[in-house]
Parts: sequence; structure tokens; C-alpha cells
Amino acid sequence: MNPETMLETILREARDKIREAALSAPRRIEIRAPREHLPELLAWLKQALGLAHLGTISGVDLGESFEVLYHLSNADGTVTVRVQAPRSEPRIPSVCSVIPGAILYERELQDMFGLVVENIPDPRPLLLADDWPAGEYPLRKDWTFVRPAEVIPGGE
Amino acid sequence: MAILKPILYLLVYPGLLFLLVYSTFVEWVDRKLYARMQNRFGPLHTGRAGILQPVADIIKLFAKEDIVPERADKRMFSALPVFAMAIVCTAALYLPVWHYQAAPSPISFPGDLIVVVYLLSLPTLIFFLAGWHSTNFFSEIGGVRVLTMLFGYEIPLLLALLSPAVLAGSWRLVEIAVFYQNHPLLMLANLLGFLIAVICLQAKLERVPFDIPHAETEIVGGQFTEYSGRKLAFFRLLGDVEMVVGAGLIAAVFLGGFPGGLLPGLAWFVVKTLFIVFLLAALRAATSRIRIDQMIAFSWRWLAPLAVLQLFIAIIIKGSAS
Amino acid sequence: MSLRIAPFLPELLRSLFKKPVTVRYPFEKTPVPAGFRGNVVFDPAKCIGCNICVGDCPAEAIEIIRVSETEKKFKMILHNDRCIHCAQCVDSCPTKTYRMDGEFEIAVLNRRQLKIEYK
Amino acid sequence: MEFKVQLGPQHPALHEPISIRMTLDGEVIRDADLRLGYNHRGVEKLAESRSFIQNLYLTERICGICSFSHQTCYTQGVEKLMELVPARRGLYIRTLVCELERVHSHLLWLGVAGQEAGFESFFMYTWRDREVVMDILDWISGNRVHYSMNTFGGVRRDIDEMQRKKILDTLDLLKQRTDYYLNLAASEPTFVGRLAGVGKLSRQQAIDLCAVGPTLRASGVPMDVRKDDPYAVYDEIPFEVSTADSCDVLGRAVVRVKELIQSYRIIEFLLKNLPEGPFKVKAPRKVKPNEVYSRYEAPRGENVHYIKSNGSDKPERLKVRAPTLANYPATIAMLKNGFIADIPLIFAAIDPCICCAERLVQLDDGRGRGRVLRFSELRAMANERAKKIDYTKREIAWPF
Repeated sequence: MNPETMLETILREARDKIREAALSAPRRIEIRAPREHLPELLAWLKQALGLAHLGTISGVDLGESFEVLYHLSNADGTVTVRVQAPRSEPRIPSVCSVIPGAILYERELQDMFGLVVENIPDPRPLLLADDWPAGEYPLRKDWTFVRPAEVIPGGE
Repeated sequence: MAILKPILYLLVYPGLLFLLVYSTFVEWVDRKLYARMQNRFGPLHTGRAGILQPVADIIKLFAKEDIVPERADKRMFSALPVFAMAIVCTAALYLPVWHYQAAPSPISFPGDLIVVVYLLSLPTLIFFLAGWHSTNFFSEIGGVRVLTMLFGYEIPLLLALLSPAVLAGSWRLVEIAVFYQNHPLLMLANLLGFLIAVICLQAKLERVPFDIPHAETEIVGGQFTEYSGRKLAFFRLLGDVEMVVGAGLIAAVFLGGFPGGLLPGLAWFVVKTLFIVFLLAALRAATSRIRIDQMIAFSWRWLAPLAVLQLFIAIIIKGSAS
Repeated sequence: MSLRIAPFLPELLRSLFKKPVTVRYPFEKTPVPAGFRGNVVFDPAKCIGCNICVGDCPAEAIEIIRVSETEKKFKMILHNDRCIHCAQCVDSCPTKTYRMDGEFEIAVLNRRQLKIEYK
Repeated sequence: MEFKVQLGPQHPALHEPISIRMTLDGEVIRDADLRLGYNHRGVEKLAESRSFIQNLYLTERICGICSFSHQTCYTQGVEKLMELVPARRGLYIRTLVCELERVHSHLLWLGVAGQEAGFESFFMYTWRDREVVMDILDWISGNRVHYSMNTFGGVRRDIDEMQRKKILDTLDLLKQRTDYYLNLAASEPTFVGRLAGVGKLSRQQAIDLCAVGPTLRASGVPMDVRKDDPYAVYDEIPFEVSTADSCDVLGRAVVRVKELIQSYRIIEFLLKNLPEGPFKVKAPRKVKPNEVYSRYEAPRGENVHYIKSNGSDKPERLKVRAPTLANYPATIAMLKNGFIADIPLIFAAIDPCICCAERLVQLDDGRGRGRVLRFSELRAMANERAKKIDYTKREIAWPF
């Protein structure tokens, strides 16, 4: 199956779960979808198109909202599912029931963007230190890191 | 003079002094062989061709900070390395290096073969206690593995050592050695037993492929994880001395001992033990570590039956000869 | 493939009589390749002060300072303790002011000694 | 009785800091959990404040072993953002370095597998022969670890006729040695006994847990980005995807050795068909607002960079997913019901590169504290902390 037929199938059969879908580059398909239907959409993509491999989940801080991208691949191409969550209500559903391998990426999202992943099987922090202050999410654009002055050991 | 001889025997040859010097030399030979087999240099800079490197290592360890874990049993923790060292050095005294039937050693007696084997299995128990008293998880696992492995190799080793004794009709190391000096062809009858004994010695020394109790990629230092400084130095030295004694025991039982009095005997001792050390080093280089269950399965599936077979061969030869 | 007893042994025994391959490093050194990226070397005569290298340096190891107000003369301070030896400055420079030498033993005890000034 | 144990972050089997928390039943692992985050450097956040050219070297330093993987993945992503068509000769040289890096990484892995299994001689020999590849990389790029060969629009250095001949000559030696190791690893009983049947990961599990690279291919899934989503010049090169069906550590070893043999074929093809022409084209400094999802088959598996640009000379977002991170869920599945003795091997079988997998945020790196701790102070701090912990002697199950 080539990417064009994949796109056609998506547009034909999953109309109700997506907002729009298009070819963005060779072998790359982009889908915009509402976050409510995300697990169903991923389950359908996995079952109908064999998109079982989740490359990663990328989060992007757009200012007003967060964009979360699910990069799914099979042997023919990559489908990027794009959902948005407003900053006032940063919640997305967990996809671990569909793709168990997504757990680490979802935990990373929680750490780095403060997104709440609903129904996540394992909500512990993944990467941040144990004594990391609550409410600080380093990959948000408003979180800035002030580089401390460099100290060369050994005194003057 | 009558007092001087036992003192020399205990302290100089084959006692403490010789044993310690020779065991560091044996360690150097082992390391050098192992390194050259792997296309490396091995120790190079301390002394000529690195010959003093084992001594330097021991001195370094003696100079290091000596830490006893807070939760460990302090008296046991400190006493165990010394005990183990004393036991192995005692075992060395039974090796028939100086004494011969004409002038038996002060402590040789009929049945000393069993005593040496017994003394050599005591350090294993001490390793277990050392691991258990360290109260470290890795030490405990290591200690338990030491004991588990003991049940694997001890029986085949004893059976393998029995068959030359049965053939020689004696349990005394001197008499076994003299028997094979007089009948060198009969040594060939024990070839299988010799190989089994070398493999079991490797297991007793906890070297690859049997370094399961202190497999560093799995359980860090095994029973020695918490040991440092002087105590660790004792345990390291213990390994070398045990290698010398074990090799000496196998040489005395299988290879006809060390004939010819003081100096030729010494030469024979060096040649024969180094031969066994070479075999041990080659075995170490050619294999990979196995798992504890594989080790037990191997020794009961292969080593023990083969050792029994060897014993039967010895009994049959003995029966047909008499 | 079937299992054999000690298949490695012949090779090991052969090695016993071969020369070890280890290079005894501090006593003998292997030559560095022609394109080795060692220390940055700066030629003040060629510098036009465009500051492209300062902007491109990933490690912020380069400082270009104008020496006099009237002449176009520049000096460079190289923070060699930060330099990651990527040679991007060599690529970025329009006048070929930079080159890399073949030196690699640049460790010192005092980090301050790694601040090098080219005038 | 079960008891809980923590392995790492400092452990001889782990060459980099990671912590495995296990529930043990004697020597058998009942449950395992990974704790990450000991090696954070904040690369993703840092990349947002660096220009595209500076990030070229930042991405290279995500990892030491697969430095070229990360750099290439990033470079080809940015080239797509720039709508730049790289020079063909440059792409050939880039692919050549990719494959040489794969060879060096897989030889390194063979040695590590030997070392973790306690087979030191095997380790010494494979690493001795790995030096041959390292020398080739040294000739081509100048340095041994960070090749810094990529630039937008091609590569930074050309290779000349002499280097080409020299590489072709040394390739024969490598082929011969690889065959020898394949035979050796498959016929030494103690080594095979350690690898076979260890760390089972079924085909379905591997797919569900999104495993990548040799871990996935050893479970019988022929997924290889070089074939599925060809980048550089892989669509012109004849090669086969190596798989195995045994689903265990031995299978992963076999896959890697087969890939080595494929890599030699690819290198030979590349050198024999090296096109003439320029090796790089000029690249713009600014990048149009766009985004790209770049995939690359690193020696450890699929490497992913997601780059978003906003029209300036700095990326808006750079997301890096190293292959090791993708293999962690599979590792936990493999560890369950294994032996303690198998931990190093199972863990090594994914060829973990922890500094790759963790690259996010730095909190304090010692430098940021503003003062340097003396060893005695550190020790006092550790003692202070240790006093607060209640050490009651653990109840330990007698395993017999």
C-alpha cells in the first residue's frame, strides 16, 4: 500500500474521527484530530493500516495551546496524528491501551510539559530529579533556564 | 638442628616465605599468559617485565583505607581473611616437596591426602561466611552461590583424586608420588581424572568459566563486595596461594610429585605447577562464564559420572595387576 | 553450526607467540591522521573581524577583540577548555584565518592555562 | 520470600548510570522497573537557543558511539526544512560513514556481549579488530569519536583515491575476522549456553512495545528504516534486512553479525560507485517555518528527530528520540522471569546508550552550584544522609 492509498483509506473510512488529513511530504501523512477520539483513531490506524509502531510522541508549546504529535510508522510511511490541548486545560487521553510501548513517551510529556495524560497506567515522573519543584515544566516556552556564571575550580 | 628444621619448614620452605613469594610469581605468570593469549602485554612496568606487579598490587591494597560496614559482624568480618589464609598455608605444608620416604616431613602421616582436600574446601566455607557477614545484598548472593557451587565441584574433585590413590594403594601424598615415579606409565591411566581435577580446581579458584560467585557484571564483587584494604589484600593473596597449593596437590597426585631432594625437587615443583597454571590460564582464556544452574548441571551430568568412570578404571587396573 | 570443544584455543595459543598489538602509549605514539582536528590556530594578520566564527562556534570558545580603533587589527582569545574541536570556525571563516594543528595532549592541571591569546 | 533490590545507578555491568529496581525470588527476577534521569543534559531545551549550525555539533554530542547517527538524522531533517538537495558525492560519503559507524558499533557490541558474559578473550579480540574500523574513520574524518563529517548540503571532507583504495583493502581483513567471530560465537559451548534462550521477546510483544533495531529484528520483524523509508542513497544500494526468529539474545547477536556482513557489502558498493562532482553545496542560514520528522537507522535501531523551524536561524523545537529509549519497555518485558545472571546480557542486548536516551533537562551540574565540593565535604554529606536512613537487617530468604 502506498501513502496515497493510505491517505484515501483514512479519508474514506475514518472521516468521523479526524478533522483533516493530507500528504505533507513524500511518505509522510498528517492527520489533525480532536483529542477526544485519539485512542479510537490510533486503534483504527493500527488495525486497518498496520500502523503499530509509535516512533515517538512530540510535544510542542504553541503558546495558547500545546500540540502533541504521535508519529506512527509502518513499512510504507509515517503518519503523524496531531492533537491540541489548550493551555488552560492541558489534558490528553492515554494511548497505552492501544500501544503499550507509548508509556515512556507519555510520562516524558507529563514531566516536560505538564500535560495531564488521563488513564495513564504509570503516572510517576520519568526523567526529572526526585527533588524537582512541582509546577515547573522545563520544555514550556515560558520556562527559562538562567545559566549560572561559570566557576573555574581552584580559585584565582 | 632438630628444632631448626621444623622452623625452616614452617617459615621458609615450603612454608610461609616461599609460598607467598612463589604465589605472587604464579599470579604474574598467569596474568602474563592470559594477556599474551589475548594479544596484549599484561603487566609491564613494575620490575622486569612487570614481575613485581602482583606485589605492588598487594602493597597498594595494604595502604588503602580499610572499611568495615556498620551493620556487619565486625569480629567475624575481620577474622575471616586471616583464618582463610592460615588454613590454606597449613594445607601447603602437606605437599611432599622437601621430605621423602627416607626423611618424612614432620607432619606427614598416612591419609594426609584427605586432610589437604578438606583444608582446601574450608576457604570456600569462609568465602560464604564472609559474604553472609557483609550484610550486603551482592555479598549474600555471592556467598550463597559459593556454597551452591561447592556442591557441584567438590564430589568430582574428591573422586578424581581418589583414583590415583586407589591405584597407588595409599592415602599418603608421599607414597602416591613415589608410586608414580616408579611406574610412570600408570600416570596415563589417570589422564581423565587429571583433566577433571584441573577443571574442578578452576571452579575452586573461582576463575572463568566458574567465577560465578563474584561475577562482576552481575553481582559486583560477590562475597568480597564490602571488603577493602588489608582484608581484600588477604583474600587476593589467598587466591594465589590456593592456586599454588591446588596445583601442587594435583602435581603430587597425578604427575608423580617432586623427586630428588631439595633443589631438584624445587625445580620439579616449579615446572609442574607452572604447567598446571598454564592449563588453568588457557581454560580461563578460552571460555565464557556460565550460569550457576549450568555449572551444577555440568558437574553432575559430566564431571561426576566421568570421575566415577575414572575410579572404575583405576579399580580394574588395580585388580588386574594384583 | 554445531558446538565444539574449545574452538578459541588454537587462536589463543597462536597469539602466545605473536607480538602484542597494544601500543605502549606514553612511550610510543601513533601518528595522527592528516586531517586531525587538534588545537585551533589563529592567524591575526588575516582576520577581518566579521565575527562569523564567534556566532557559529558551538562551544562559545572564541572571542574576537578589536585591538586598535583606527586600524583593522584583531586579537583572538581562545578558551581552549571549552573548545570541542569541531573545526566549524575553519569552515566558517571567509578568509581562512583558522587552521587546526595535530596536537592532542593538551591536558593541564590548571584550567586557566587553557586560555590562549593570539595577537 | 521475595525481596527488593536496586541495581545501579553505579554497577559494573552498566557502563552508564541507570537504575534497575527488581523484585527477586532467589535468583529469579519477578518484576523489574527502570529509573531514568541520572544523565540529563538538557539538550532539547538547549537546542532551542542555538543556531542550526551550532546544533550540528550539539546533536553529534548526544552520544559518543552513534554520534554520526544523531548528526545525520538532524542534518537530513534540516536539509528537508531548507528544501536543499545535497550533493550526490556528499551523500555517498555520508552513507559510507554511516555504515562504517555501524560496523564499529556492532563490533563494539560483540565485545561488550563477551565481556558481560565473562568471555574476556572474545572482548579483547573483537575490540582489537574494531581498531581497524576506527582507523578508517580516523583517516576519513580526522578524529576517532566525533567525526563532524556532516554539514548542510553534503559533507565537510572529500575522500581521495588513496583513502578509497586503503579502505577497500582493509575491508577484506574485516570480512575474514567477522566470519571467524561468527563461527566462534556460534560454536563455543559456554558462550552459546549463556546467550541461547535468554531474554525472550515474542514477535507480538516486540511490536506492541514499539521495540526498534536489532531487538525487533531478532523477533522476526523485518523493520529497517533503510528499507522502509530510505534516506541518503540507500534506495540505490542492494542489501538485505537481517532478521532472526529465535527471539533471544543469541538471535540479537546473530542479527548484528549478519548486519556487519551486509555493511561490508554496502561499503564496497559505495566505494566502487562513488560519483564524481562536488561533495557539498552551499546552504542558507535561515530556515522557513516548517516541520519535519526525520528517521534514521542507527546501529541500535530507529533514531528519530522531530524538528520544527520558525523562520529564524534557530529551531523552534528539536525532539530527539534515541533508539535505546524505545527499547526500554521491551527490556522490562525481557527481564521478567529471568535470572540475575542474565541481567547484564539482556540489558546489553539492546545495546543501551543511556546518554543517548536521556538528554533533556539539567538541574545542577556541579558547575551551577557556584562552588566546588571537596571530597571530604561530599563524604560528610553522604554520612549525614546515611544516618537518617533506618537500616534494619533485611529478612532474606534462604534459597534452598
